[in-house]
Amino acid sequence: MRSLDFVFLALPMIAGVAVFTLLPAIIGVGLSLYRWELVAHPEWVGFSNYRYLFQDTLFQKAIINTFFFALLVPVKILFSYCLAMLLSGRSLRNQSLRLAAFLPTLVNPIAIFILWRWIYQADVGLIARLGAAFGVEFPMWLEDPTWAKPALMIVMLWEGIGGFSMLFFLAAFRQIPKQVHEMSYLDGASGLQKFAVVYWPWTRRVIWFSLALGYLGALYGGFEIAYAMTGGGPLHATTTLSFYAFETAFQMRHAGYAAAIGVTMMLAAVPLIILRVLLTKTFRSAAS
Amino acid sequence: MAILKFENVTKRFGQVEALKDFALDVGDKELLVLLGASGCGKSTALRLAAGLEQPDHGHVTLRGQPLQQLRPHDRDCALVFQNYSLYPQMTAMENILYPLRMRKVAVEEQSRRLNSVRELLHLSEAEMQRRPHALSGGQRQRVALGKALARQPGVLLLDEPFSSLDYNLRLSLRSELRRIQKHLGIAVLMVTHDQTDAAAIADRVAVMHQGKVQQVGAYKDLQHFPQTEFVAGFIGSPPMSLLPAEWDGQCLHMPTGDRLIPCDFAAPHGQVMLGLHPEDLEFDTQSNSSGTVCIHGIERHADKVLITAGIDGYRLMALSTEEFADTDTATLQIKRVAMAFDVTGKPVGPISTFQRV
Amino acid sequence: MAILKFENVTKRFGQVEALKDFALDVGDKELLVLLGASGCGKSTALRLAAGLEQPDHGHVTLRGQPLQQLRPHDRDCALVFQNYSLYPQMTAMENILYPLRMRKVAVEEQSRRLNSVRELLHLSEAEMQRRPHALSGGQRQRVALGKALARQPGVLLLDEPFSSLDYNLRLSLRSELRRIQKHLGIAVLMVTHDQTDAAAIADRVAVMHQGKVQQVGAYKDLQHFPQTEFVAGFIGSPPMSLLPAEWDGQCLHMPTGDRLIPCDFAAPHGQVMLGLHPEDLEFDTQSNSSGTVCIHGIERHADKVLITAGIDGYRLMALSTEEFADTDTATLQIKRVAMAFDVTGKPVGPISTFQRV
Amino acid sequence: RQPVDLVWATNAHPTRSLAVQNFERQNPGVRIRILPISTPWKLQLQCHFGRCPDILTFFHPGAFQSFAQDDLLLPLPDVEYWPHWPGLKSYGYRETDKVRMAEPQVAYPYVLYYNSDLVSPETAKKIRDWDDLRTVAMSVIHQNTSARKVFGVEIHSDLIWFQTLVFANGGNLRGHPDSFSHVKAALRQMREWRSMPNLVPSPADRRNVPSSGSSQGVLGSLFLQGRAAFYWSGSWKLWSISQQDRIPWRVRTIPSGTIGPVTLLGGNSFGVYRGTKHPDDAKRFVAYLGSYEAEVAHVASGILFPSRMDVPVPSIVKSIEHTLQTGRTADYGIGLDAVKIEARLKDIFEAHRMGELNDEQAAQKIMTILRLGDRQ
Amino acid sequence: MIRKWIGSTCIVVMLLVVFSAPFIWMLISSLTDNKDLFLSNEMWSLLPERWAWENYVEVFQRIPLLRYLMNSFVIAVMHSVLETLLAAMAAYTMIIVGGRIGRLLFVLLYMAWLIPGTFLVLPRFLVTVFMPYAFPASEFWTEPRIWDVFGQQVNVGGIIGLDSFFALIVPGCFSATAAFLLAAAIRQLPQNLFEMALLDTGSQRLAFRDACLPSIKAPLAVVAFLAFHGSWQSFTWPLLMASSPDMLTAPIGLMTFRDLHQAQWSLVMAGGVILTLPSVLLLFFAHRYVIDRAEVHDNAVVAL
Ligand SMILES: Nc1ncnc2c1ncn2[C@@H]1O[C@H](COP(=O)(O)OP(=O)(O)OP(=O)(O)O)[C@@H](O)[C@H]1O
Ligand SMILES: Nc1ncnc2c1ncn2[C@@H]1O[C@H](COP(=O)(O)OP(=O)(O)OP(=O)(O)O)[C@@H](O)[C@H]1O
Ligand SMILES: [Mg+2]
Ligand SMILES: [Mg+2]
Repeated sequence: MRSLDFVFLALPMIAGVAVFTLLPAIIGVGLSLYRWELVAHPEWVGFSNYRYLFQDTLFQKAIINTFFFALLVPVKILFSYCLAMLLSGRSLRNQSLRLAAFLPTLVNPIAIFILWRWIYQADVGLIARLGAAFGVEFPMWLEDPTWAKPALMIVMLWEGIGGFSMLFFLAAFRQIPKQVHEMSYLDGASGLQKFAVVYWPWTRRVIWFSLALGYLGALYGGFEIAYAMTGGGPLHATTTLSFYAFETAFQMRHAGYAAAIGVTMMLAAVPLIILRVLLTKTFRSAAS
Repeated sequence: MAILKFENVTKRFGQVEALKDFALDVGDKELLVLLGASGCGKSTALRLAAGLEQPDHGHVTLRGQPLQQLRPHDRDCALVFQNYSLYPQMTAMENILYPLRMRKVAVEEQSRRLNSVRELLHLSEAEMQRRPHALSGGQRQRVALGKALARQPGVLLLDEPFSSLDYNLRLSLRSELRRIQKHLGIAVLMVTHDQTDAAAIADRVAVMHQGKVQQVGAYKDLQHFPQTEFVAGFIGSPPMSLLPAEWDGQCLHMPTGDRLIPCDFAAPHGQVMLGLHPEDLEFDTQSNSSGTVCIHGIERHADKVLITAGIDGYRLMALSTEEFADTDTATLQIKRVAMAFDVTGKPVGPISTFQRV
Repeated sequence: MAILKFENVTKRFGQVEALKDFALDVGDKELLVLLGASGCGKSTALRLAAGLEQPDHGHVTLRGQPLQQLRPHDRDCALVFQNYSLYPQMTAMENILYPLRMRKVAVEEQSRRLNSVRELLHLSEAEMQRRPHALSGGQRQRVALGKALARQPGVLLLDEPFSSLDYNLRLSLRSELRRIQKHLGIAVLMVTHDQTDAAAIADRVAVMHQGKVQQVGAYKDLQHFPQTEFVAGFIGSPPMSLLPAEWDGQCLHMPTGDRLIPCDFAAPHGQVMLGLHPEDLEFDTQSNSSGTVCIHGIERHADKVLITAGIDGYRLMALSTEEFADTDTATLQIKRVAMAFDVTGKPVGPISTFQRV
Repeated sequence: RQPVDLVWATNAHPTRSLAVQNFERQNPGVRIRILPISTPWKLQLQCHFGRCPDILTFFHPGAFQSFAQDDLLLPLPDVEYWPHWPGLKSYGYRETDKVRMAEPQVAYPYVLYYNSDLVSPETAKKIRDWDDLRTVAMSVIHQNTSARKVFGVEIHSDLIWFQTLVFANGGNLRGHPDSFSHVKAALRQMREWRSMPNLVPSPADRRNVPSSGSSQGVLGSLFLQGRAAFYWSGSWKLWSISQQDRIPWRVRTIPSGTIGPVTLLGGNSFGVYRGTKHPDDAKRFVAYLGSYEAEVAHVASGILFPSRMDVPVPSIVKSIEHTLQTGRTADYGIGLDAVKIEARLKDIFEAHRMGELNDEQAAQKIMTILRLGDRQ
Repeated sequence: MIRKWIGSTCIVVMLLVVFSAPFIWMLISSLTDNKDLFLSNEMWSLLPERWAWENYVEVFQRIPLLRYLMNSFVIAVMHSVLETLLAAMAAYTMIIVGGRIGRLLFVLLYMAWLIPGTFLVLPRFLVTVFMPYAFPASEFWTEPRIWDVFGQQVNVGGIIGLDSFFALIVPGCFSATAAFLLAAAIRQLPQNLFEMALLDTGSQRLAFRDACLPSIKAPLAVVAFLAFHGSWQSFTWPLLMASSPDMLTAPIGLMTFRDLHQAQWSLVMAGGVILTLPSVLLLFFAHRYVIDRAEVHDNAVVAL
């Protein structure tokens, strides 16, 4: 690669990632060894931030909550997959439905989460009213620590299934040669058999890819929805790791401790690195 | 007896009329080849026969029964695509057995058929355990054929089964196909755009053009007695050359300036198109008389020389067995007119003997 | 004088040795065709010549200069791929002009070359304004050729330029290529796996097998005097059949049970491989004497019959001009042995006359 | 003179632009642009890195104190005179050294609204202490015959409630020897009230938004629907409640019991950023905002309680004017960040409300936080 | 046949309702008088008594929303263009150029991909804030500038550092996900195309411009749309980076309506609708590219 090409093609990205991602990451790791209230000067505390993580019940709660939300990822992917299958045709109806399914992704999140809060309202909310009409008594969704998580999960599902993962699956479906569909049709496969024979082999990788993306999303996400819908409550039942880190950094102004939380979050991404190594291996061996 | 029958089928895709009044019979135990240029609707016809598409008009009948009334499952025909006829994630054996399993064929019967297919197609046990990507192109196509045959179909539909194979493989696979077809006594409808394939194994050849069957018959008949201009210009390698002439009842005025007086030729006055076999053309570089054409190319093949010439935008191709010196112009000698067509493209008979003026 | 020269080039991709001690000269104003089965390294050789890959050992020289010292840009050779030789977003004209613009050729010179290329390739003004997707396959390949020629390269490298075209187009394009090559007097190195192409236009043909050049020469020489077993079994359509025989100094013991006593034949004792031209084989269905082979297939072409037979796993192909009745076994008659090879695959000469015992 | 450009960080209340217009008219060379505040922590962070609006608005004594503590504000010695209600001092003076650093503009005492359909004014007037209030509220609930649930007292926030109860029992949040027992008593009282059905609506009973600081627009909706007898909230609601005609309403002071003044005083104040390029103009603007003239204008445009004692209050709130005299702000002590403490307290109240913590445990935790603040 | 039709129609209607109902409710809320918003307890009568169109006027009057929208738009467009271009160049380097640099880029991007965003916010803020001090004459870089645009004095902030368009746009432009998506798209293209371009032009730079970019229009559109939408909706970063009133973006401006003493939900909703419109419009016009022709190959997994 000649130097001019390098300067033009690769350098901007390398420099940008180094300055705006890797350098901050290193600073963040350094910060986790200090106590810093965003004002005055940081104070060196060594590993005591990390030590405190072990006694911090809130942090443990946040880990458990994050884990719960991560359980949603496969469900979300399953739903997106089915939706993409349902809407993969090129008819006008499907096209407009696809647009509709994309709406939740487009709408301003703060406004939409507040609306969802109203939908969940215990006495007067849409769901409660619907329940009353059919004689079902629903819990007080967002005020009940046991129900707040599922309530948020439903919103996440609603928001997530029509969005970009559906897009990925649609694109993947489009890559399946028509002949494969026809072949399975002529062979007499139907329903699940068709899935096993046609869809699975051709979308396997996209599913893995979406799972990896979804896992990262669940690990690092859940901030906006908690911020706008529950404020992390009730009783911190919806405080995810990222929300907790954010609150700690900016509301409580413990930047060092928040950085320590961030570093621990990064450790959770290690499985993805291993997964990548494994995937590359299996795909290589499958290809040769 | 026709086992598969297209009755004036029309099939449209949006603006494109892929098939127009398409009519064809595939007889019992017959190997019929559908030949035509790219995009003429060959695959569409095959897909209709397989039930993958529904005709807009007309019917496709299988053993006299309209195809639409049968579930794809119950249809007695198997289709082999050019590519992707195998599931990449299954071994060759699993691929072959898959349609049987879907049809809930008994397990002993499955293995019986598997074995017979394996022997028929000369596939080894080891090869049967491999995935398609670990098989060579020829083996892959044999497995695909096996998958279709294991179903014991009455009609085998093949869409350009050999087009991605190289010459030697192609040669052996097509003779194998012919042997199996004879052996099992099934009907085969095969699509190809390669004439050698068609010539080599077809009982009958159907030539298609723009969604219509132009002519059906043995390859030799198509070559020697083409019924339409299209067939004349299409069949043969190289095919006939087409040259217009003005017919005034007595004399054929050629674009070369020559005039031919045919011995017996009956056609309405006006323009006629002459179909000239490559063997019936001769280019003379010595004589400097009339009938001069430009020589575009000379290709020296193993035992013959192919000379391409042009006049008035028409292309003439001649085969000669003698050496031909490089030259730019030459005189055209016509030895025989294999077939002549009137303005509507209908044949008005060959002109075997004539006088040159 | 060799304009492009491969000097014992070796090229490895991981485990695969794509080229092994590959040596080849392309002479000035010569059209050399590189022929070989799929995966034998043809494209790799071409890519080396274009400078897209670097050899692991050996050199490629262009007019005596090692290629590595030149930037790909400045090299005097143009490459045309099988597909995707045009930028989809540019019109035909823009495509042709693009390399010139990149080389900062003066504008008048650009339009001059454009016009000359346009005339050379019979492209109309209207066609020049279209994008590639609006052109037919033949037009597209012509534009791609034009793009390469507009650069006025010393060597034109073509990678299977005709393989996606149908028969008629192929025919006319290849004769056009030959004409242009003659006209411009440039050297052409063309890769193909199709023998007809090679036979039709090549000055010389180089046959490759597993990364090595097997033999270089005129097509006819390759056909009649193959220097290796591979060439014998590869060249010709159909190629020679190869049959082993036991040579005891006096007698050739054939697998059919026959014994042949050649008139003059000098080879060390042991197994020899006989190369038999299809025309030199004859199958006799009447006589029930020794030398029986199984008939696998009979293909009736326009003017000849191709008979495929097998014995001991060897395939025999014979061409006969007479009708041949369907049968299962027949007696093999050898009229001539075109070439015999010893155990190492080296030719030990033809056996034109012999006695049969 | 060069035209001067000042940035004023404040909320989007219509009176803000009114004040700007008046000031700009009087001071032709000065232009003031409003920067809407959305998140206070962001301002503080940016101030530390050298970018800050020239004039800041504080809606909370804690926010003011923390800016003052970090030395981000200019002292305002030239406006030494304190014409404002005494309870607003923690909005204007830095705790540590009593330096004047901000100018208050309004005073918002907490008041008790009641629905005069459900509670007659006579009954309402008779309420003296918390037990009276409870009795009246319970009787309203029992008298309700309509299908809709009716609630007793809608309360602005647990924190307000808690603080008022502590004050009402004669307690103090810090420095008092009996603080622990006061806190515990307040918590017990809150629990008892909650255990009575419908006496206090839970957050779930109204259309709500998350509790982090922005619930104002939604609170009071039960009262406005006529489904709550009492509504205990800030007096800044007076204007908007007076604008509606759905329910008949009255207002009175919060029952004080025997101890005396317990009303909490809210408000806002303005300070000048230390790094401003035009300190004199900024100070002038702040002085204008706290001036008699400006407050009169404010009162006229619907801000009902001025911070200056010399500005007359409108007649509709005349009856509760005296609360301004005795109202006080909640302060947690020197060096403790009020914002953080309130966030922690809210957590504890929530846990207490849900029964996660009993009175003892909750009181213990509250005391720890009040003592140590937010130290790990 | 009819049963099937009814069944599919039911599913379609259900999906439509589920996906668009909150949005429609948002529309309705934005047209309700703020005073009435919390009063109607009868949820069945969702429609307001009076359509308060003036909410939309008020949103623009109460805050300089137009300026905020302009800022948001400029930032989102620039961000989208930059991110897409950078990602395309990086993808091209990774897939076509390869070599040591390609591998280095891949490793860097993969690492960047795994770092959580919340963790990065504060350090990235610090880096951006202190950036001007890495250069001589920091005053020059941070001093706010005023441009004259069609006779209007427009504050465009500093060149870099806090409160500059640079800080609002650039730090978030280096997206690993976008680079991987485009890498997957490029991997699908025939290698011949790039080799031809390399032979024609002699430089990877030009090959990228003339062979790569025109061939991946659809994936570029997808990535550009994702980037636009992400930047258009982003909240935390612009909140931190914008400090003067002229530099705020629309989502931050809207938060004004929910501050301490008065939350004007109908105005928040109206603003939400206004904020949603550009994305919806963009998608409506681009959906052929973005949804229908999205070509994200399964190779993306190998790229990741
Ligand atoms: N699903 C379809 N939608 C629209 N047009 C189609 C479709 N299938 C085929 N066609 C059109 O119908 C015509 C006939 O197509 P068909 O595939 O049958 O041709 P073919 O003879 O098989 O050609 P080839 O030799 O290239 O395979 C073509 O013009 C093609 O463009
Ligand atoms: N970039 C590469 N990486 C790894 N292996 C390669 C690469 N390019 C070619 N090969 C291998 O080198 C061998 C020769 O390849 P090449 O493309 O030259 O064959 P070819 O003769 O052109 O075949 P075909 O007729 O199929 O085009 C093949 O086995 C191929 O798999
Ligand atoms: Mg086809
Ligand atoms: Mg090749």
